[in-house]
Amino acid sequence: MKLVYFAWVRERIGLPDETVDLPADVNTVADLLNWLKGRGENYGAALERQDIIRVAINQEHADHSAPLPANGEIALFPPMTGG
Amino acid sequence: MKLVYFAWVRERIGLPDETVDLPADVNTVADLLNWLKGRGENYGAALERQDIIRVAINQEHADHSAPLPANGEIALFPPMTGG
Amino acid sequence: MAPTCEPLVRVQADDFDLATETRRLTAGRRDVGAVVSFTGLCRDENGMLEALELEHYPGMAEAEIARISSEAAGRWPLTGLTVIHRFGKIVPGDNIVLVVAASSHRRAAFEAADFLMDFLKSRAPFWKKEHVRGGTGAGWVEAKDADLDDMKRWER
Amino acid sequence: MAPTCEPLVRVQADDFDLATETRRLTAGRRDVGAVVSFTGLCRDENGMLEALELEHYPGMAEAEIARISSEAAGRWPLTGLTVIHRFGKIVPGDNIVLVVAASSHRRAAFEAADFLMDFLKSRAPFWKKEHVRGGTGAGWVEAKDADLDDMKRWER
Repeated sequence: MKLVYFAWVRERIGLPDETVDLPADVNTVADLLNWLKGRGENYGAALERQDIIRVAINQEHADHSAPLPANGEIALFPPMTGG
Repeated sequence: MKLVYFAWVRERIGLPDETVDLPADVNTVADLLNWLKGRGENYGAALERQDIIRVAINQEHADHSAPLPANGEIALFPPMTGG
Repeated sequence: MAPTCEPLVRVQADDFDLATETRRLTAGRRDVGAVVSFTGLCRDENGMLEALELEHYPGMAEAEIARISSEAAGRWPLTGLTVIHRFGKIVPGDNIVLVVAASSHRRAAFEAADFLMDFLKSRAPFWKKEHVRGGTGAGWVEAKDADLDDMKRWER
Repeated sequence: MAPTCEPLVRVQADDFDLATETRRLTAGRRDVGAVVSFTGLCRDENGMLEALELEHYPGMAEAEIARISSEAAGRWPLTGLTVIHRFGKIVPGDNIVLVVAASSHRRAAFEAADFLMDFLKSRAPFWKKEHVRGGTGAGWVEAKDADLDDMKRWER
Protein backbone atom coordinates (compact mmCIF):
# COMPACT_ATOMS: atom_id res chain seq x y z
CA MET A 1 0.00 0.00 0.00
CA LYS A 2 1.32 3.48 -0.83
CA LEU A 3 1.13 5.97 2.02
CA VAL A 4 1.55 9.73 1.46
CA TYR A 5 1.93 12.38 4.14
CA PHE A 6 1.41 16.15 4.12
CA ALA A 7 2.21 19.23 6.23
CA TRP A 8 3.19 18.50 9.83
CA VAL A 9 2.32 14.81 9.48
CA ARG A 10 4.97 14.63 6.75
CA GLU A 11 7.46 16.69 8.77
CA ARG A 12 7.05 14.62 11.95
CA ILE A 13 7.23 11.26 10.21
CA GLY A 14 10.18 12.55 8.17
CA LEU A 15 9.02 11.08 4.86
CA PRO A 16 6.77 12.42 2.06
CA ASP A 17 5.62 8.90 1.15
CA GLU A 18 6.43 5.22 1.56
CA THR A 19 5.16 1.83 0.45
CA VAL A 20 4.28 -0.64 3.19
CA ASP A 21 3.08 -4.24 3.49
CA LEU A 22 0.14 -4.25 5.88
CA PRO A 23 -0.52 -7.13 8.31
CA ALA A 24 -3.69 -9.10 7.57
CA ASP A 25 -5.52 -7.68 10.62
CA VAL A 26 -5.19 -4.05 9.44
CA ASN A 27 -8.53 -3.59 7.71
CA THR A 28 -9.72 -0.03 8.40
CA VAL A 29 -8.24 3.46 8.46
CA ALA A 30 -8.27 3.34 12.28
CA ASP A 31 -6.37 0.01 12.22
CA LEU A 32 -3.79 1.61 9.92
CA LEU A 33 -3.29 4.61 12.22
CA ASN A 34 -2.84 2.35 15.27
CA TRP A 35 -0.40 0.09 13.41
CA LEU A 36 1.66 3.07 12.17
CA LYS A 37 1.96 4.49 15.69
CA GLY A 38 3.77 1.31 16.72
CA ARG A 39 6.44 1.80 14.05
CA GLY A 40 8.49 4.40 15.92
CA GLU A 41 8.62 7.64 17.86
CA ASN A 42 8.32 9.75 14.69
CA TYR A 43 5.02 8.04 13.83
CA GLY A 44 3.86 8.39 17.43
CA ALA A 45 4.54 12.16 17.34
CA ALA A 46 2.81 12.59 13.97
CA LEU A 47 -0.30 10.64 14.93
CA GLU A 48 -0.50 11.59 18.63
CA ARG A 49 -3.81 13.45 18.21
CA GLN A 50 -5.21 10.59 16.16
CA ASP A 51 -8.77 11.97 16.12
CA ILE A 52 -7.84 15.09 14.17
CA ILE A 53 -5.83 13.27 11.46
CA ARG A 54 -7.60 13.51 8.10
CA VAL A 55 -7.46 10.66 5.63
CA ALA A 56 -7.95 10.32 1.90
CA ILE A 57 -8.26 6.98 0.11
CA ASN A 58 -7.32 7.25 -3.56
CA GLN A 59 -7.65 11.05 -3.34
CA GLU A 60 -11.13 11.11 -1.76
CA HIS A 61 -11.86 12.08 1.86
CA ALA A 62 -12.56 9.04 4.08
CA ASP A 63 -13.64 8.45 7.69
CA HIS A 64 -11.49 6.60 10.21
CA SER A 65 -14.03 3.77 10.05
CA ALA A 66 -13.61 3.34 6.28
CA PRO A 67 -12.28 -0.03 5.07
CA LEU A 68 -8.89 0.04 3.34
CA PRO A 69 -8.85 -0.78 -0.38
CA ALA A 70 -6.96 -3.80 -1.72
CA ASN A 71 -4.41 -1.40 -3.14
CA GLY A 72 -4.02 2.26 -3.94
CA GLU A 73 -2.91 5.41 -2.15
CA ILE A 74 -3.74 6.36 1.44
CA ALA A 75 -2.97 9.97 2.42
CA LEU A 76 -2.67 11.21 6.02
CA PHE A 77 -2.70 14.93 6.79
CA PRO A 78 -3.76 17.61 9.31
CA PRO A 79 -7.05 19.53 9.00
CA MET A 80 -6.84 21.62 5.84
CA THR A 81 -6.13 25.37 5.88
CA GLY A 82 -6.47 26.40 2.25
CA GLY A 83 -8.74 28.99 0.73
CA MET B 1 -42.23 74.34 -4.24
CA LYS B 2 -40.14 72.60 -6.90
CA LEU B 3 -41.55 69.30 -8.13
CA VAL B 4 -39.45 66.80 -10.15
CA TYR B 5 -40.71 63.70 -11.92
CA PHE B 6 -38.97 60.55 -13.17
CA ALA B 7 -39.59 57.57 -15.46
CA TRP B 8 -43.25 56.94 -16.33
CA VAL B 9 -44.44 59.57 -13.84
CA ARG B 10 -42.45 62.13 -15.87
CA GLU B 11 -43.68 60.72 -19.19
CA ARG B 12 -47.36 60.72 -18.20
CA ILE B 13 -47.31 64.19 -16.67
CA GLY B 14 -45.33 65.41 -19.67
CA LEU B 15 -42.88 67.51 -17.69
CA PRO B 16 -39.50 66.75 -16.05
CA ASP B 17 -40.10 69.39 -13.36
CA GLU B 18 -42.17 72.44 -12.44
CA THR B 19 -42.51 75.00 -9.67
CA VAL B 20 -45.90 75.30 -8.02
CA ASP B 21 -47.60 77.43 -5.35
CA LEU B 22 -49.30 75.06 -2.96
CA PRO B 23 -52.65 75.93 -1.27
CA ALA B 24 -52.45 76.38 2.48
CA ASP B 25 -54.27 73.10 3.19
CA VAL B 26 -51.67 70.94 1.37
CA ASN B 27 -49.48 69.88 4.28
CA THR B 28 -48.36 66.30 3.65
CA VAL B 29 -47.10 64.21 0.75
CA ALA B 30 -50.57 62.58 0.51
CA ASP B 31 -52.20 66.04 0.32
CA LEU B 32 -49.80 66.96 -2.49
CA LEU B 33 -50.61 63.81 -4.50
CA ASN B 34 -54.36 64.41 -4.14
CA TRP B 35 -54.02 68.05 -5.09
CA LEU B 36 -51.90 67.21 -8.17
CA LYS B 37 -54.46 64.66 -9.40
CA GLY B 38 -57.00 67.48 -9.68
CA ARG B 39 -54.76 69.46 -12.00
CA GLY B 40 -55.55 67.52 -15.18
CA GLU B 41 -55.87 64.17 -16.92
CA ASN B 42 -52.10 63.83 -17.33
CA TYR B 43 -51.64 64.09 -13.54
CA GLY B 44 -54.53 61.68 -13.01
CA ALA B 45 -52.89 59.11 -15.31
CA ALA B 46 -49.48 59.52 -13.68
CA LEU B 47 -50.77 59.22 -10.12
CA GLU B 48 -53.60 56.73 -10.70
CA ARG B 49 -51.97 54.02 -8.58
CA GLN B 50 -51.21 56.54 -5.85
CA ASP B 51 -50.10 53.92 -3.30
CA ILE B 52 -47.11 52.79 -5.39
CA ILE B 53 -45.79 56.32 -6.09
CA ARG B 54 -42.45 56.84 -4.33
CA VAL B 55 -41.53 60.22 -2.95
CA ALA B 56 -38.30 61.97 -2.02
CA ILE B 57 -38.12 65.22 -0.08
CA ASN B 58 -34.88 67.08 -0.70
CA GLN B 59 -33.38 63.89 -2.15
CA GLU B 60 -34.28 61.60 0.75
CA HIS B 61 -36.96 58.90 0.65
CA ALA B 62 -40.17 59.95 2.44
CA ASP B 63 -43.49 58.30 3.37
CA HIS B 64 -46.83 59.55 2.07
CA SER B 65 -47.60 60.70 5.61
CA ALA B 66 -44.50 62.93 5.76
CA PRO B 67 -45.08 66.69 6.22
CA LEU B 68 -43.95 68.89 3.34
CA PRO B 69 -41.01 71.21 4.01
CA ALA B 70 -41.40 75.00 3.82
CA ASN B 71 -39.44 74.89 0.61
CA GLY B 72 -37.20 72.57 -1.35
CA GLU B 73 -37.54 69.82 -3.91
CA ILE B 74 -40.19 67.09 -3.92
CA ALA B 75 -39.60 64.19 -6.33
CA LEU B 76 -42.28 61.75 -7.48
CA PHE B 77 -41.34 58.51 -9.22
CA PRO B 78 -42.25 54.82 -9.70
CA PRO B 79 -40.68 52.01 -7.64
CA MET B 80 -36.99 51.88 -8.48
CA THR B 81 -35.47 49.28 -10.81
CA GLY B 82 -31.73 49.97 -10.66
CA GLY B 83 -28.95 47.63 -9.68
CA MET C 1 -21.54 52.39 14.16
CA ALA C 2 -18.96 54.71 12.61
CA PRO C 3 -18.02 53.64 9.08
CA THR C 4 -14.89 51.44 9.00
CA CYS C 5 -13.72 52.90 5.68
CA GLU C 6 -14.47 55.82 3.34
CA PRO C 7 -16.65 54.37 0.56
CA LEU C 8 -16.07 55.51 -3.02
CA VAL C 9 -19.34 56.15 -4.90
CA ARG C 10 -19.65 57.01 -8.57
CA VAL C 11 -22.69 57.49 -10.82
CA GLN C 12 -21.55 57.75 -14.43
CA ALA C 13 -22.44 57.14 -18.08
CA ASP C 14 -19.03 55.61 -18.81
CA ASP C 15 -18.11 51.99 -18.33
CA PHE C 16 -15.98 50.91 -15.35
CA ASP C 17 -13.00 48.57 -15.09
CA LEU C 18 -13.17 45.77 -12.52
CA ALA C 19 -9.38 45.29 -12.39
CA THR C 20 -8.72 48.99 -11.78
CA GLU C 21 -11.32 49.21 -9.03
CA THR C 22 -10.09 46.06 -7.31
CA ARG C 23 -6.47 47.24 -7.46
CA ARG C 24 -7.51 50.52 -5.87
CA LEU C 25 -8.63 48.60 -2.75
CA THR C 26 -5.63 46.26 -2.50
CA ALA C 27 -2.50 47.89 -3.97
CA GLY C 28 0.29 48.41 -1.45
CA ARG C 29 -1.73 46.96 1.45
CA ARG C 30 -1.04 43.96 3.67
CA ASP C 31 -4.28 44.00 5.68
CA VAL C 32 -6.75 42.91 2.99
CA GLY C 33 -7.60 39.21 3.12
CA ALA C 34 -10.74 39.11 1.01
CA VAL C 35 -12.17 41.06 -1.93
CA VAL C 36 -15.68 40.34 -3.17
CA SER C 37 -16.88 41.98 -6.37
CA PHE C 38 -20.35 41.99 -7.86
CA THR C 39 -20.79 43.01 -11.49
CA GLY C 40 -24.33 43.44 -12.80
CA LEU C 41 -24.65 43.20 -16.59
CA CYS C 42 -27.39 43.97 -19.09
CA ARG C 43 -28.99 40.64 -19.94
CA ASP C 44 -31.20 39.85 -22.92
CA GLU C 45 -33.88 37.53 -21.57
CA ASN C 46 -35.65 36.55 -24.78
CA GLY C 47 -33.40 37.66 -27.64
CA MET C 48 -35.50 40.78 -28.27
CA LEU C 49 -33.70 43.42 -26.19
CA GLU C 50 -31.86 46.06 -28.17
CA ALA C 51 -30.79 48.17 -25.19
CA LEU C 52 -31.68 49.29 -21.71
CA GLU C 53 -32.04 52.99 -21.01
CA LEU C 54 -31.23 53.83 -17.41
CA GLU C 55 -32.77 57.02 -16.06
CA HIS C 56 -31.57 58.33 -12.71
CA TYR C 57 -32.18 61.17 -10.28
CA PRO C 58 -28.94 63.19 -10.40
CA GLY C 59 -27.81 64.20 -6.94
CA MET C 60 -30.10 61.85 -5.07
CA ALA C 61 -28.61 58.78 -6.81
CA GLU C 62 -25.15 59.62 -5.48
CA ALA C 63 -26.51 60.63 -2.05
CA GLU C 64 -28.61 57.50 -1.60
CA ILE C 65 -25.79 55.14 -2.66
CA ALA C 66 -23.48 57.00 -0.27
CA ARG C 67 -25.99 56.49 2.57
CA ILE C 68 -26.28 52.75 1.83
CA SER C 69 -22.49 52.43 1.52
CA SER C 70 -21.89 54.17 4.84
CA GLU C 71 -24.37 51.86 6.52
CA ALA C 72 -22.53 48.83 5.11
CA ALA C 73 -19.18 50.24 6.25
CA GLY C 74 -20.69 50.62 9.73
CA ARG C 75 -22.19 47.14 9.89
CA TRP C 76 -19.13 45.20 8.65
CA PRO C 77 -15.40 45.75 9.26
CA LEU C 78 -14.35 46.77 5.75
CA THR C 79 -10.97 47.99 4.54
CA GLY C 80 -12.52 49.42 1.37
CA LEU C 81 -15.81 49.72 -0.50
CA THR C 82 -16.50 50.98 -4.03
CA VAL C 83 -19.90 51.30 -5.72
CA ILE C 84 -20.30 52.43 -9.34
CA HIS C 85 -23.69 52.66 -11.08
CA ARG C 86 -24.03 53.59 -14.74
CA PHE C 87 -26.86 55.49 -16.42
CA GLY C 88 -27.83 56.06 -20.06
CA LYS C 89 -28.11 53.52 -22.89
CA ILE C 90 -26.63 50.10 -22.16
CA VAL C 91 -26.63 47.17 -24.60
CA PRO C 92 -26.83 43.45 -23.70
CA GLY C 93 -23.50 42.18 -22.39
CA ASP C 94 -22.45 45.58 -21.08
CA ASN C 95 -21.88 46.47 -17.43
CA ILE C 96 -24.52 48.25 -15.33
CA VAL C 97 -23.31 48.20 -11.74
CA LEU C 98 -20.20 47.31 -9.74
CA VAL C 99 -19.75 46.71 -6.02
CA VAL C 100 -16.31 45.87 -4.61
CA ALA C 101 -16.00 45.16 -0.89
CA ALA C 102 -12.63 44.47 0.78
CA SER C 103 -12.05 43.24 4.30
CA SER C 104 -9.66 41.26 6.45
CA HIS C 105 -12.27 38.51 6.60
CA ARG C 106 -14.23 36.82 3.84
CA ARG C 107 -17.66 36.78 5.51
CA ALA C 108 -17.66 40.58 5.98
CA ALA C 109 -16.74 41.13 2.33
CA PHE C 110 -19.44 38.72 1.07
CA GLU C 111 -22.18 40.11 3.30
CA ALA C 112 -21.40 43.76 2.60
CA ALA C 113 -21.48 43.24 -1.19
CA ASP C 114 -24.71 41.23 -0.97
CA PHE C 115 -26.32 43.90 1.27
CA LEU C 116 -25.26 46.69 -1.10
CA MET C 117 -26.86 45.01 -4.10
CA ASP C 118 -30.16 44.35 -2.28
CA PHE C 119 -30.39 47.99 -1.19
CA LEU C 120 -29.31 49.40 -4.56
CA LYS C 121 -32.07 47.40 -6.27
CA SER C 122 -34.82 48.78 -4.06
CA ARG C 123 -33.63 52.19 -2.86
CA ALA C 124 -31.28 53.77 -5.41
CA PRO C 125 -33.25 56.13 -7.71
CA PHE C 126 -32.68 54.44 -11.09
CA TRP C 127 -35.31 53.24 -13.58
CA LYS C 128 -34.80 50.85 -16.49
CA LYS C 129 -36.59 51.20 -19.81
CA GLU C 130 -36.35 48.35 -22.32
CA HIS C 131 -35.90 49.15 -25.99
CA VAL C 132 -37.03 46.20 -28.09
CA ARG C 133 -35.36 45.07 -31.32
CA GLY C 134 -36.76 46.55 -34.53
CA GLY C 135 -37.93 49.68 -32.76
CA THR C 136 -41.37 48.21 -32.01
CA GLY C 137 -41.56 49.88 -28.66
CA ALA C 138 -40.11 50.59 -25.27
CA GLY C 139 -41.42 49.80 -21.82
CA TRP C 140 -40.46 50.48 -18.24
CA VAL C 141 -39.21 47.49 -16.26
CA GLU C 142 -41.52 46.73 -13.31
CA ALA C 143 -40.12 46.49 -9.81
CA LYS C 144 -40.10 42.96 -8.37
CA ASP C 145 -41.54 42.03 -5.00
CA ALA C 146 -38.64 39.58 -4.68
CA ASP C 147 -36.23 42.52 -4.57
CA LEU C 148 -38.10 44.04 -1.63
CA ASP C 149 -38.03 40.65 0.11
CA ASP C 150 -34.26 40.44 -0.46
CA MET C 151 -33.85 43.80 1.27
CA LYS C 152 -35.86 42.62 4.28
CA ARG C 153 -33.26 39.88 4.90
CA TRP C 154 -31.07 42.58 6.45
CA GLU C 155 -33.53 43.89 9.04
CA ARG C 156 -32.39 43.61 12.63
CA MET D 1 -28.83 17.74 -10.08
CA ALA D 2 -26.78 17.79 -13.29
CA PRO D 3 -24.24 20.63 -13.36
CA THR D 4 -25.55 23.77 -15.12
CA CYS D 5 -22.11 24.64 -16.53
CA GLU D 6 -18.66 23.12 -16.97
CA PRO D 7 -16.51 24.53 -14.14
CA LEU D 8 -12.91 25.51 -14.85
CA VAL D 9 -10.52 24.42 -12.07
CA ARG D 10 -6.83 25.29 -11.88
CA VAL D 11 -4.22 24.60 -9.18
CA GLN D 12 -1.06 26.52 -9.98
CA ALA D 13 2.03 28.26 -8.60
CA ASP D 14 1.53 31.29 -10.87
CA ASP D 15 -0.63 34.29 -10.08
CA PHE D 16 -4.03 34.71 -11.75
CA ASP D 17 -5.69 37.71 -13.36
CA LEU D 18 -9.18 38.65 -12.18
CA ALA D 19 -10.03 40.63 -15.32
CA THR D 20 -9.03 37.77 -17.65
CA GLU D 21 -11.00 35.20 -15.67
CA THR D 22 -14.10 37.42 -15.50
CA ARG D 23 -13.95 38.17 -19.23
CA ARG D 24 -13.77 34.44 -19.95
CA LEU D 25 -17.23 34.02 -18.35
CA THR D 26 -18.89 37.06 -19.97
CA ALA D 27 -17.30 37.83 -23.36
CA GLY D 28 -19.69 37.52 -26.30
CA ARG D 29 -22.62 36.45 -24.12
CA ARG D 30 -26.01 38.08 -23.57
CA ASP D 31 -27.33 35.71 -20.89
CA VAL D 32 -25.08 36.68 -17.95
CA GLY D 33 -26.71 39.11 -15.54
CA ALA D 34 -24.44 38.75 -12.51
CA VAL D 35 -20.79 37.93 -11.87
CA VAL D 36 -19.52 37.52 -8.32
CA SER D 37 -15.81 37.15 -7.71
CA PHE D 38 -14.00 36.29 -4.52
CA THR D 39 -10.28 36.96 -4.26
CA GLY D 40 -8.44 35.66 -1.20
CA LEU D 41 -5.16 37.42 -0.45
CA CYS D 42 -2.22 36.75 1.85
CA ARG D 43 -2.73 39.02 4.84
CA ASP D 44 -0.14 40.02 7.42
CA GLU D 45 -1.99 40.03 10.73
CA ASN D 46 0.67 41.47 13.03
CA GLY D 47 3.37 42.90 10.78
CA MET D 48 5.59 39.84 11.29
CA LEU D 49 4.67 37.65 8.33
CA GLU D 50 7.36 37.29 5.69
CA ALA D 51 5.51 34.78 3.52
CA LEU D 52 3.02 31.94 3.49
CA GLU D 53 4.08 28.60 2.08
CA LEU D 54 1.15 26.69 0.65
CA GLU D 55 1.55 22.92 0.46
CA HIS D 56 -0.98 20.92 -1.50
CA TYR D 57 -1.80 17.33 -2.45
CA PRO D 58 -1.26 17.25 -6.23
CA GLY D 59 -4.02 15.41 -7.99
CA MET D 60 -6.41 15.36 -5.06
CA ALA D 61 -6.42 19.19 -4.85
CA GLU D 62 -7.71 19.46 -8.43
CA ALA D 63 -10.11 16.53 -7.99
CA GLU D 64 -11.61 17.82 -4.74
CA ILE D 65 -12.08 21.37 -6.08
CA ALA D 66 -13.70 19.87 -9.19
CA ARG D 67 -16.10 17.87 -6.98
CA ILE D 68 -17.06 20.98 -4.96
CA SER D 69 -17.44 23.04 -8.17
CA SER D 70 -19.69 20.44 -9.78
CA GLU D 71 -21.87 20.38 -6.69
CA ALA D 72 -22.21 24.17 -6.82
CA ALA D 73 -23.06 24.05 -10.52
CA GLY D 74 -25.77 21.51 -9.68
CA ARG D 75 -27.23 23.48 -6.79
CA TRP D 76 -27.39 26.87 -8.51
CA PRO D 77 -28.20 27.83 -12.12
CA LEU D 78 -24.78 29.08 -13.22
CA THR D 79 -23.64 30.17 -16.66
CA GLY D 80 -19.98 29.82 -15.65
CA LEU D 81 -17.73 28.97 -12.70
CA THR D 82 -13.96 29.30 -12.33
CA VAL D 83 -11.86 28.32 -9.31
CA ILE D 84 -8.10 28.90 -9.14
CA HIS D 85 -5.99 28.02 -6.09
CA ARG D 86 -2.29 28.81 -5.88
CA PHE D 87 0.43 26.87 -4.07
CA GLY D 88 4.04 27.64 -3.15
CA LYS D 89 5.47 30.76 -1.50
CA ILE D 90 3.10 33.75 -1.32
CA VAL D 91 3.98 37.12 0.23
CA PRO D 92 1.54 39.50 2.00
CA GLY D 93 -0.62 41.36 -0.50
CA ASP D 94 -0.43 38.58 -3.10
CA ASN D 95 -3.35 36.49 -4.32
CA ILE D 96 -4.05 33.00 -2.96
CA VAL D 97 -7.43 31.94 -4.34
CA LEU D 98 -10.00 33.09 -6.87
CA VAL D 99 -13.63 32.07 -7.34
CA VAL D 100 -15.72 33.61 -10.14
CA ALA D 101 -19.38 32.61 -10.43
CA ALA D 102 -21.62 33.87 -13.24
CA SER D 103 -25.38 33.49 -13.52
CA SER D 104 -28.47 35.12 -14.94
CA HIS D 105 -29.47 36.03 -11.39
CA ARG D 106 -27.52 37.72 -8.64
CA ARG D 107 -28.56 35.49 -5.74
CA ALA D 108 -27.28 32.33 -7.49
CA ALA D 109 -23.92 33.96 -8.23
CA PHE D 110 -23.50 35.20 -4.64
CA GLU D 111 -24.51 31.92 -3.02
CA ALA D 112 -22.38 29.75 -5.31
CA ALA D 113 -19.23 31.83 -4.67
CA ASP D 114 -19.88 31.87 -0.91
CA PHE D 115 -20.46 28.07 -0.88
CA LEU D 116 -17.28 27.45 -2.87
CA MET D 117 -15.14 29.41 -0.42
CA ASP D 118 -16.59 27.66 2.64
CA PHE D 119 -15.92 24.24 1.11
CA LEU D 120 -12.46 25.14 -0.19
CA LYS D 121 -11.45 26.25 3.31
CA SER D 122 -12.43 22.98 4.94
CA ARG D 123 -12.15 20.31 2.22
CA ALA D 124 -9.51 21.27 -0.35
CA PRO D 125 -6.16 19.63 0.55
CA PHE D 126 -3.99 22.70 1.11
CA TRP D 127 -1.97 23.61 4.19
CA LYS D 128 -0.50 27.00 5.08
CA LYS D 129 2.85 27.45 6.82
CA GLU D 130 3.78 30.90 8.11
CA HIS D 131 7.34 32.14 7.69
CA VAL D 132 8.04 34.88 10.21
CA ARG D 133 10.18 37.95 9.53
CA GLY D 134 13.86 37.64 10.43
CA GLY D 135 13.86 33.90 9.90
CA THR D 136 12.96 33.19 13.54
CA GLY D 137 10.76 30.29 12.63
CA ALA D 138 7.90 28.84 10.72
CA GLY D 139 4.65 27.33 11.91
CA TRP D 140 1.65 25.59 10.42
CA VAL D 141 -1.59 27.56 10.50
CA GLU D 142 -4.22 25.82 12.62
CA ALA D 143 -7.64 25.05 11.16
CA LYS D 144 -10.45 27.12 12.62
CA ASP D 145 -13.67 25.68 14.01
CA ALA D 146 -15.43 28.73 12.52
CA ASP D 147 -14.58 27.45 9.03
CA LEU D 148 -16.24 24.12 9.77
CA ASP D 149 -19.29 26.01 11.08
CA ASP D 150 -19.39 28.06 7.87
CA MET D 151 -19.50 24.87 5.85
CA LYS D 152 -22.41 23.54 7.90
CA ARG D 153 -24.53 26.51 6.76
CA TRP D 154 -25.00 24.68 3.46
CA GLU D 155 -26.37 21.39 4.82
CA ARG D 156 -29.83 20.50 3.60
